Amino acid sequence: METTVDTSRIVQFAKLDELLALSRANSLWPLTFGLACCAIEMMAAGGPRFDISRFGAEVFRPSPRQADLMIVAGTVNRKMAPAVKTLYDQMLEPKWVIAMGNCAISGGPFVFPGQYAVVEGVDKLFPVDVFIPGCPPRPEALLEGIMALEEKLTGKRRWPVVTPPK
Amino acid sequence: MNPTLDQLCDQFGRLVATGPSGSRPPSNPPAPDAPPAPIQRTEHAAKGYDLEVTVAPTAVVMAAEIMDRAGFALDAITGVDWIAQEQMEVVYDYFHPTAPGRVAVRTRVPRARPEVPTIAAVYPGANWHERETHDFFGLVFAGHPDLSPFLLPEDATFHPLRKDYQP
Amino acid sequence: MSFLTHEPYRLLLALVAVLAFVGVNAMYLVLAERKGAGRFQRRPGPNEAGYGGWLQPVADVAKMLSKQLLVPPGTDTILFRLAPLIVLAPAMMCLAVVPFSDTLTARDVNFGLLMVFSFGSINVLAVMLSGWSSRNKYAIISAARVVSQNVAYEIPMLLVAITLLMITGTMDLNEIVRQQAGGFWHWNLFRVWVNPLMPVTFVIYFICMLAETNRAPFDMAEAESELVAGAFTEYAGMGFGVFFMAEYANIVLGCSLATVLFLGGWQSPIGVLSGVVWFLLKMYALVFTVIWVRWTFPRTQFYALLNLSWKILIPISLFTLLLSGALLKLFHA
Amino acid sequence: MNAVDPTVRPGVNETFVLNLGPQHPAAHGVLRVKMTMDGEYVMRAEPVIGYIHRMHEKMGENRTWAQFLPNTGRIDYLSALHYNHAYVAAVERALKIEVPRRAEFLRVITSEMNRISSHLVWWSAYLIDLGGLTPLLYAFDDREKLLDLLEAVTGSRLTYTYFRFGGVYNDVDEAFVRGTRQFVREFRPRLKMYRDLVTTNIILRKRLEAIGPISAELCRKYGATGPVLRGAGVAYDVRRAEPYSVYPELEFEIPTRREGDSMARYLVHMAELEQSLRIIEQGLDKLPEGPVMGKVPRVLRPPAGDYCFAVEAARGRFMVRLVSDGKDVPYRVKLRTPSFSNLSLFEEASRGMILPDALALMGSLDLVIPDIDR
Repeated sequence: METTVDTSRIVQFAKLDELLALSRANSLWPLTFGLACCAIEMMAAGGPRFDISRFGAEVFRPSPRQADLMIVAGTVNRKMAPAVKTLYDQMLEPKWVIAMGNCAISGGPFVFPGQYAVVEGVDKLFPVDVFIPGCPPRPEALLEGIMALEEKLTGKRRWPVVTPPK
Repeated sequence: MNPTLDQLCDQFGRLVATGPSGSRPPSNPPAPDAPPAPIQRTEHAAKGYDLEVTVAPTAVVMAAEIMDRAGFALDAITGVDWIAQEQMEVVYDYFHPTAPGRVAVRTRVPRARPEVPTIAAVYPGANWHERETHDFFGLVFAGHPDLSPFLLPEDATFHPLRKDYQP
Repeated sequence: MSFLTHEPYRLLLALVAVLAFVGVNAMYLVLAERKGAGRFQRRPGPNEAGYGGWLQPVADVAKMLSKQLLVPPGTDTILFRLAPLIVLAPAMMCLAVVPFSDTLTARDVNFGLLMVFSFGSINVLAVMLSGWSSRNKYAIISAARVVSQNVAYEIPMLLVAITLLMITGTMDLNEIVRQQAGGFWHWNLFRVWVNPLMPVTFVIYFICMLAETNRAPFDMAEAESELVAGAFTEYAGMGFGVFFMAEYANIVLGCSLATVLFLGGWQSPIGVLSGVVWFLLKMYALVFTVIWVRWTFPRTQFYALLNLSWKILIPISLFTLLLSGALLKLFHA
Repeated sequence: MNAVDPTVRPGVNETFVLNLGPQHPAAHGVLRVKMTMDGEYVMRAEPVIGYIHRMHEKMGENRTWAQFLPNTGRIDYLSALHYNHAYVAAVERALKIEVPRRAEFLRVITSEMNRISSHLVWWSAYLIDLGGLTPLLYAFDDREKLLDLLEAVTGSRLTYTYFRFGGVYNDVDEAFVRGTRQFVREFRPRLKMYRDLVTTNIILRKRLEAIGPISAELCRKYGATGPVLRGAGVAYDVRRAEPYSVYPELEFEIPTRREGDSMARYLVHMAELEQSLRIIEQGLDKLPEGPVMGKVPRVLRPPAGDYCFAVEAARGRFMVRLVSDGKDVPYRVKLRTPSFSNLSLFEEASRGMILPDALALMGSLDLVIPDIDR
């Protein structure tokens, strides 16, 4: 017989949880992990014009143990997939994944009937929190993705969404 | 026009005429085209190379040695799958680092038994190109040190650039 | 405040104060480093968490504390857990004897210099243990590097310390500071009439300190582009955070010691307002230099690093030691 | 320097295998190097590639001639325009399409801008490999200005598909010309600053000089080109060896160094930045008026045969070999990429070095991994 007990309903640390969520949202350390073209835009997001460090996310950690956020920036192919999966498993909870670019979302332009190499979306390997479309996405899009992830964590939006004038 | 190329023409002429142990260029030329001349001077502006040589599969090592002596560098090795003619073509591209002149050496093997000797002993850089060609076409380079999958996953057994490849 | 006269309370207070200092200091030095790096690199640096980013360290620490705890399979569990403790403890022990002002010293002992150097050398053991216990090839290479690097740089550093010991004639850090009273020309750095090579010894000390604390350009232990995260590759969450904290505690300790030994400690350079303000000013100026160096220079190559110590720094420091001995014997005996 | 002959060291049997990558900060993506190490000494470094194999050559056989064009911008994404150029020009060669002169000049100008941005990324990533973190930010600052200009005309920041059969997709306006001139003006002092701050730095020089010497003969045997070959003293540049586009009309030098070490490759890269600026300036001066698209047949069916076209990409010689059977889909697209050949000599060149030196050598080869794996 199975009894499922949702512990989060019994023990609640509402304020502490909020505080932790806020802390985590402000301290997303990404894994130094570039795969292809999108990695260059990821580097550009760390550059002076876009400066990902404003959100406390410039601490690119090369070791998966110390990273909180995996930005899958590029194509994952079948040879690479076990390595990416291992990296994801080596990251410690709580961890998040951003699929950056069309390749990471769905295989992007490299999907065609009869293709033999590309994994059609990293969500086939592990859960993904935020998808950022683009080929490659602009650095602003990556920043927006990080803010979307923060919103997912805290429930609050950091900056209001700007709608472009018509 | 180019003394190096003229000398090369001579040397290849001898190679094609005698060949290693009397072998001749492919006796089964691709139909319905007329058999191409084994040594052709081509226009660089039209083709992208200056000299095109067709040799027997057994002669590619000697061709590579000729190129090596002439100071050429290996550009690329590639395969083409002529499924209609039941043949596999291997193209060796050479360029010269200090003198003008681009040379393409071709050979054709039957598709049923695609085997070419390796030129890795002459050009160590050919090692990788041949491994890649083996990956894509299943061409066997006899005497190659390691033909395990290179660009494909380690356990891959398929050859995706063959025209009859079905995933 | 009568309870302060009781020794146990004083000890407890000292412990809490040092702990708090180390913790808060490390947190905000990290922020200062990140903001400073931003300044060096034409970008703002962390500025979204709290006003100007001052809550950034709080967020980082809270996140690290709430990370999953994991001892990777195959590691030497005891050593793996012990290493972060061993790395932090000596730095705190040493800070206990550093005179921040003439009255502000956790423990005023008359063998302070000896204590700092003896405990300071335990640091390398901890990094080595962490690398060894991690069961990770990068970590082991890093551990081996750290040992050879620290052994190499301990020697010129101690030679410099002995030179100072000969000149000052005491191991009491407070006494060393008192000797440097009365304007900056009395600082050991400028006591060229005792030994004309005093500025050189300071430079040697500073280089050795950079190497001992594994800071760029000598960050062989954590050479990111070579060894992933070096000895700390397998550490996560606060285990890694403690190493970070210890690194900054060691920087502060090294800069404090440089201030005490060379820059007159809490003595005012111009004769007014001596005390903790001046000490902190001098120390943080040195800390800033350490950060500055990191974001300016590329990493040295490992063998060049060892050559620098064995072939250049040790002979020079030996020479200064002999020179000051001779000069003391000749002119100040 | 620190290279030793592994065979003469006694008692060498305690080796271990270090798998550098596929995820490693120095791997620039997903290169994996299987290193057999004795302590810090690299006994054998065997690159294992294919972790980002993206089937470009297979896709070439599945799409029409025009549909393959976007792929060329994603092989070596740092010098996408050169790859555009090679493919487009190969097809033009096959179909004998005339390209207007204005388009040719625009191709050259934007290609050289692309070369600068590529070299800047290489430079900053290489400095990161060597532990210098700040140059990246300076280089990206400059690069953003360049990308603004390129984006305005090509519509993309990184993976361009700007060149079309018979010309270019978009004409430039006065603002582009003005902006590019201004960039050239501003970038020269920056180059001098990089030289003063970084190139002359004693630590950097100690790390690069005499590290990883590669001889011209080794390059020839492995087919290495680009800054690797020029750093070994051979003035080989496809722009001069097999002249294409309007390069014969432009004046520029081929920077070479005799030493063949990592520093030589570094200096060649830096000198090429200056040459690219020169080419851009001349191109802007000579930019003729006129259309930017020539007459192109509606349906592309190149006559049967094979056609090669080589260009000097940022990393060296890039050649496209197209095999057509007269249909509207290529029969075979062979991409000869420079990084592939450049990396293939790593195993031989790195033998007996210590790990940091081997990584300094690997970085100096200027690798883009998708360019190797295709």
